[in-house]
Amino acid sequence: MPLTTIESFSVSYLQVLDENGVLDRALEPELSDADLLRLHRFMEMARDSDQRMLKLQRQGRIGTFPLCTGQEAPSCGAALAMRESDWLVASYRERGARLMRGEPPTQDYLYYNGFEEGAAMAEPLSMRRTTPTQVILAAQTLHAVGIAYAMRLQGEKDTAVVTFLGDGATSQGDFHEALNFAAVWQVPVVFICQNNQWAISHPREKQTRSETIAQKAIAYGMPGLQLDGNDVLACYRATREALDRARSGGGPTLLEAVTYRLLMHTTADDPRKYRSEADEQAWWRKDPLVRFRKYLKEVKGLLTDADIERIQHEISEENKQHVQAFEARKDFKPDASFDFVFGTRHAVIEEQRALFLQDLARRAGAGEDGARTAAREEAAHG
Amino acid sequence: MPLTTIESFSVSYLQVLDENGVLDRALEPELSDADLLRLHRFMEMARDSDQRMLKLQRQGRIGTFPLCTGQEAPSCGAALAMRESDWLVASYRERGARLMRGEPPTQDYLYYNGFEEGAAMAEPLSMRRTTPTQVILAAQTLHAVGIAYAMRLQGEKDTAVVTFLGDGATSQGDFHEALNFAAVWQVPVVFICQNNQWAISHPREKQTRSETIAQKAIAYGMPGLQLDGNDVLACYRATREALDRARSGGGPTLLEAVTYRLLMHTTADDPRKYRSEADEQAWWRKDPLVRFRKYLKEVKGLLTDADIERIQHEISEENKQHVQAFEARKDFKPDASFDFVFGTRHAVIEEQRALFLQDLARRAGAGEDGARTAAREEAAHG
Amino acid sequence: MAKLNMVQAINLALMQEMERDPAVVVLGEDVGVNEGVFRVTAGLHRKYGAERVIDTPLAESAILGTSIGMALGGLRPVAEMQFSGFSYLAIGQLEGNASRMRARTRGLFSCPLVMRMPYGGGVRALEHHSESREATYAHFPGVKVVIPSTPRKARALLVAAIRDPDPVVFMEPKRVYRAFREEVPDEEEVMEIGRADVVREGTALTVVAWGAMLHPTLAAVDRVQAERGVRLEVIDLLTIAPMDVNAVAASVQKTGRCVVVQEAPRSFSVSAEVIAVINDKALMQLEAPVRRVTHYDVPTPYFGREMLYIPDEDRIGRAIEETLDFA
Amino acid sequence: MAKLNMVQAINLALMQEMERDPAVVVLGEDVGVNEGVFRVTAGLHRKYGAERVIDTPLAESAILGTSIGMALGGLRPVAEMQFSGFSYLAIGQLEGNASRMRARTRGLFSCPLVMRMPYGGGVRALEHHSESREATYAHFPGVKVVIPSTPRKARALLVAAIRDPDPVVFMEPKRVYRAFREEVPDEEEVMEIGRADVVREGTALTVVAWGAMLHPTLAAVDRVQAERGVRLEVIDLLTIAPMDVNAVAASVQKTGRCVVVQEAPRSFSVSAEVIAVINDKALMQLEAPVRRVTHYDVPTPYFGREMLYIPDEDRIGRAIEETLDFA
Ligand SMILES: Cc1ncc(C[n+]2csc(CCOP(=O)(O)OP(=O)(O)O)c2C)c(N)n1
Ligand SMILES: Cc1ncc(C[n+]2csc(CCOP(=O)(O)OP(=O)(O)O)c2C)c(N)n1
Ligand SMILES: [Mg+2]
Ligand SMILES: [Mg+2]
Repeated sequence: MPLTTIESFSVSYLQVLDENGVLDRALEPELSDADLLRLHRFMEMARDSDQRMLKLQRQGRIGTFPLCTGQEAPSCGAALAMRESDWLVASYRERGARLMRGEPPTQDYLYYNGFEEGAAMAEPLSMRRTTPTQVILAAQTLHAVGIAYAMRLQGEKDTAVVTFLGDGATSQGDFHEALNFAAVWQVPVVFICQNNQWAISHPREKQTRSETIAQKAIAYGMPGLQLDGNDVLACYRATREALDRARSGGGPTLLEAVTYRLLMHTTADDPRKYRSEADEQAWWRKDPLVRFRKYLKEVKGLLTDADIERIQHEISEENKQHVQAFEARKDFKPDASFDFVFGTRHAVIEEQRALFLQDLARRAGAGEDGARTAAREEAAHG
Repeated sequence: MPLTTIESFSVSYLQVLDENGVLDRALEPELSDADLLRLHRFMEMARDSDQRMLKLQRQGRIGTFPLCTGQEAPSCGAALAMRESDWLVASYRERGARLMRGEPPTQDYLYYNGFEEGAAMAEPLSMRRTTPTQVILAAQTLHAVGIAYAMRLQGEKDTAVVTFLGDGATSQGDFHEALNFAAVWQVPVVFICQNNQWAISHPREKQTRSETIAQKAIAYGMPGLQLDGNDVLACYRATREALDRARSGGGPTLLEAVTYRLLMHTTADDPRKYRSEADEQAWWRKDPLVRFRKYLKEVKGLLTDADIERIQHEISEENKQHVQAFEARKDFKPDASFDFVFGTRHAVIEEQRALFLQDLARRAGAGEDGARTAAREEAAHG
Repeated sequence: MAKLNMVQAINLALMQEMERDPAVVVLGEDVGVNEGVFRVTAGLHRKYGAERVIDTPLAESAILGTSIGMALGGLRPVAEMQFSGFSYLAIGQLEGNASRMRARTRGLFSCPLVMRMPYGGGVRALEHHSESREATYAHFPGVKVVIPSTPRKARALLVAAIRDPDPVVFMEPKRVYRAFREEVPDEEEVMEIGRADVVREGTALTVVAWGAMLHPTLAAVDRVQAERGVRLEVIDLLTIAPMDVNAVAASVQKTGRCVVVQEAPRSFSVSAEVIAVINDKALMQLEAPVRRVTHYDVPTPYFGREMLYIPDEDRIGRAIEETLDFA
Repeated sequence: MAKLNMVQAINLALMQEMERDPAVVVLGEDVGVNEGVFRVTAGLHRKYGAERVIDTPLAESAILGTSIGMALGGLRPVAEMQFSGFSYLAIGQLEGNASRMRARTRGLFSCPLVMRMPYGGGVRALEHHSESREATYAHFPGVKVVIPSTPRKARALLVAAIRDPDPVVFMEPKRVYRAFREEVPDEEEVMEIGRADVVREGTALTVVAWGAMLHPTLAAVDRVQAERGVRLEVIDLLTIAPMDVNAVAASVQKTGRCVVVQEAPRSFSVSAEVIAVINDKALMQLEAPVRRVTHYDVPTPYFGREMLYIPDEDRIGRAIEETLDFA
């Protein structure tokens, strides 16, 4: 056997609703009106939260946070495709999905104001199965694989895991190891790469030389698909199909959702250093929300412009109340960090806690109770 | 644009001399008789060293070591394709390549008897450009990328780097990161994966779900090729072509040399725990040395059976002398470990050295000179 | 009750915990069919199958990272790093996630997992197969580090580690693996994590040691006691972090003298923390500087020289004598 | 001579070293076009181009691993970890290769490289962006760890680190980055690695500090001096490993009292090693237990609480006073 071709592969691209809102009816997913409206509501909600947080941050009322404007479709589409009992193992740009799974916006406000209290919720089940924001790029993809393994071993045959990462994170070793383990174990995981073209200032073309992220699936003997990440119907459809395959024992899938980070990386970032306004403008014209609103209005006849404005207004009012609730919260136990080092008690930790409290007490120039109150306030105002 | 195929890829396989020694003349590389004989000599030498070390190890005269029997072709073929000024950044199964680049077998005897003195040589240039055995799987592939970058930046446009790793090592994050960086940087590196079917007890099929290792190149937008790793002509030819491409600015290549580890992983391993003798026997029938000898005898008419026996005898005698030279060596400075912590002197280290020497001296119940001698002997006999 | 070496004792712990709790899974390189490169996992794969005794692809970060996921998903993973020298590839997952999950989520999620690994020198091994780097792990808040010294303790502590609600780095002194046997009860035995063990009671001096170093320490102590007619106290630390600071302090308050023995390099090590604890809690009773008997601050020499660098009975004995003699 | 903040001072060192030696290259995430997330590499990319100021793909192990290769190939790489919290992904390469290359090859190959990284808290950052884990790196033999405290020292030490023949972990206190300016000479200035700096001379007590902690330390020292009319000695450690043990010892031999201030968690930390050094070399002169003012052994709290946990002037001052008062 001389120089012979032994294998062939191809990569496909999915788009249901194009940039102008033109629909491919053959690919349109079957979604109830209620689901479509839910999708719309949460995409608007994610967008509104982002804008609100940006203002709060600029006013010094919360800390640095990563923005999700423009990237509402992949995570909302995926969340709609998921069951309550499925696990969401996200990174930090999936506000939409977390909101859809039941997380109130206050959680993020707390979290990005420096309180772990914003990081996890025991209820509903969908939140108990939503891991908190994970900052070490790609690390969470391995957790997803382990969780999927655990679900299968414990007989939850119908439970699947959706995990998210960015285009930059695909360069990390953990991404490679996660896809490889997932494929070897054939666990029910859907990997969704939000290819938003940038890793802070590093453009996608210099992140990897492969033409697509989707083709990386070939390295693992896994199905891979590229899709329009600003088309929420494509996002829903692709996730749904990958989840169906995963549940029926077909193993993991890699989805590349091609999208764009319309604003800064985090509030500490200045995109003018590395990309042009023209580039951004071109992508604003592909805004996933504009396109989906158009679909709901023109194709589905579900909403009018007035409806949409009303919904936006409702969300905005709702969010204002969330901000108030967040800012009213003051019950931050100063020594809480000592409570969650270990699940068991140890002398070293308790000794240090005592020192810590003593110190607070001295500082407050009062008894320990006074100190606790003082500290709580200091903590609350960061 | 609906569900559309956007990319296609294929993977090829190269074999020049098949398992029965049948040659594909169209693919036969042009090699001088001298080169062919050199190739043969070093493959025999690698094999003989392996066997000799196995005996030494069983007699307790050296420590644990990894065997290379059956895997002589990828490394010897590559070494022949390389220039003196190219870098070899190998792992631990490339004895053949290192011998061809000028490393005497004594180095390995020393190294595997626990002396760093066996790990690096300043001459000839090819050895100055051969990094020592590297045990952390896949870590060396990143070094290779950095070296290639350094060569290019410093204007050595014609210098390339060949790096080796095993099939198991392809699961490591470092492998992924190395291929990605190499492709993005388009540096002159040839990655050769010796797919010997096993990672200790873990079979290739459970290491990754991809049908080939070669197809992993697709994930990086890099050329990949699978080849018969027991066919030294294919190994030479593929490396040579990849090196030519690398030198002419064509960037990195991934080669998968399909071979087999005919003996144990290291002398501490027992393959009977995890694979069958029948499996091994099947691969003995593909022995790269047998095949290449046949080619030299029957196709090239360069050697007779008697010639081969003579060469083997010569090598064996030569190797015996290397063992004697190795065992005669006693100049091991006991405190040498303090000499190579830093390239600068520091009080902490020198204080500790003084304590160390004091201790040796006390132990020897004699002055420091006596202690040094005593320690040297203890060290020499391990 | 059977006489077991440390490999067998650890194996017993794994066997019984897998039997007791179906959530316990074992994963790592070559831990299944091959039963571990040291045969620590012998029989597990045959008994509990490939789904619970998992031969993983070759990637340490993935072994720990998926273990974290398994723990989040309700399992009790016991992950093996084939040698501690490869565990650095998993530190990102340990420091960045396992150690913080409880704090990050205010206790809602936690990572009950064990990262087992053989460590230490003296077995004529290749590079990266002989280090003692417990200090690296001990400094990470949220991580427990346990090092048993004998078969019986290894078994009882591993059981505790598996049942522990937090990530435990369990470092096994491979030099002790087959060095001797000890009676190990068949029935369940659990030792509490966080407690040191006073293995010899004495009044003249305290020796603190752990892991493989306990044995040359005991030999040195026996010799000095016999020669000098003094009683020495020996503390087997067992849990490195969180350290049993009160046990160390109480002993040194009593004896006034202390020697710390460790296989690890000297600086920024566990011995420094032991000294710091003594400084905090027993300085006023201290009659002599604490002596450290340690490896040196050098990259671990290959085995041709290594025994010159690892503390032995001789060096330990001398340090004890000099500390006793200090006036 | 210009008044520079630490970001500008580090930038000056990089600029001048790149100018002086064409083998110097800078690599990392966002260090080129974006000029670093803290603008530490401002102007480098424009001046020296993308081949020498390399925007890498996003992978820390690769950044360090390719730096090792570059060093082997004759370059002088200055690798940036965007935040020290991500450096754990590169520890495998650091411990397994960079730190050992010289020992492994008996000096034939070495790894002259700098791993720069911002570390430490106090800047209201996200998780993983606030740790101080110098102890983790200091314990690895073959690795030098340097932490500057002021702009001028940062510049002079970074120059030394770049010219150093060994791997240097260069940790930059990000809280100091823009906190104040200091005169920094235009012409070359190099400080020797391995030397501590006595920044205040005194007789009553020694305070050992480094990095961001130097500044609340000095404030506390000034207050106590003023209030009590005593002279306190302050040692800025600068090189964590290999530590300038003689400087610490000489000072404590003189003063008999010592406080160590660190931002890192308490146990198994650099402060423990300082105490161990005092135990080795100055115990007999010690008149009070060494006090440590540290973070606690807890996963770093998010910024809502962090300032309660990081040592400040108040805590440091109190520890100094209590140590002075100890009788
Ligand atoms: C391991 C690691 N390295 C570096 C960082 C710093 N960092 C945070 S986000 C980011 C860019 C990530 O890009 P990408 O994966 O494309 O995700 P995106 O932010 O675009 O959603 C970097 C470098 C990090 N969080 N983790
Ligand atoms: C990072 C790391 N993990 C584990 C090991 C232990 N180990 C040494 S060789 C080996 C198997 C390697 O398999 P492969 O890459 O296929 O190379 P081969 O030995 O077959 O040549 C293992 C697990 C190691 N050396 N490095
Ligand atoms: Mg991105
Ligand atoms: Mg192999």
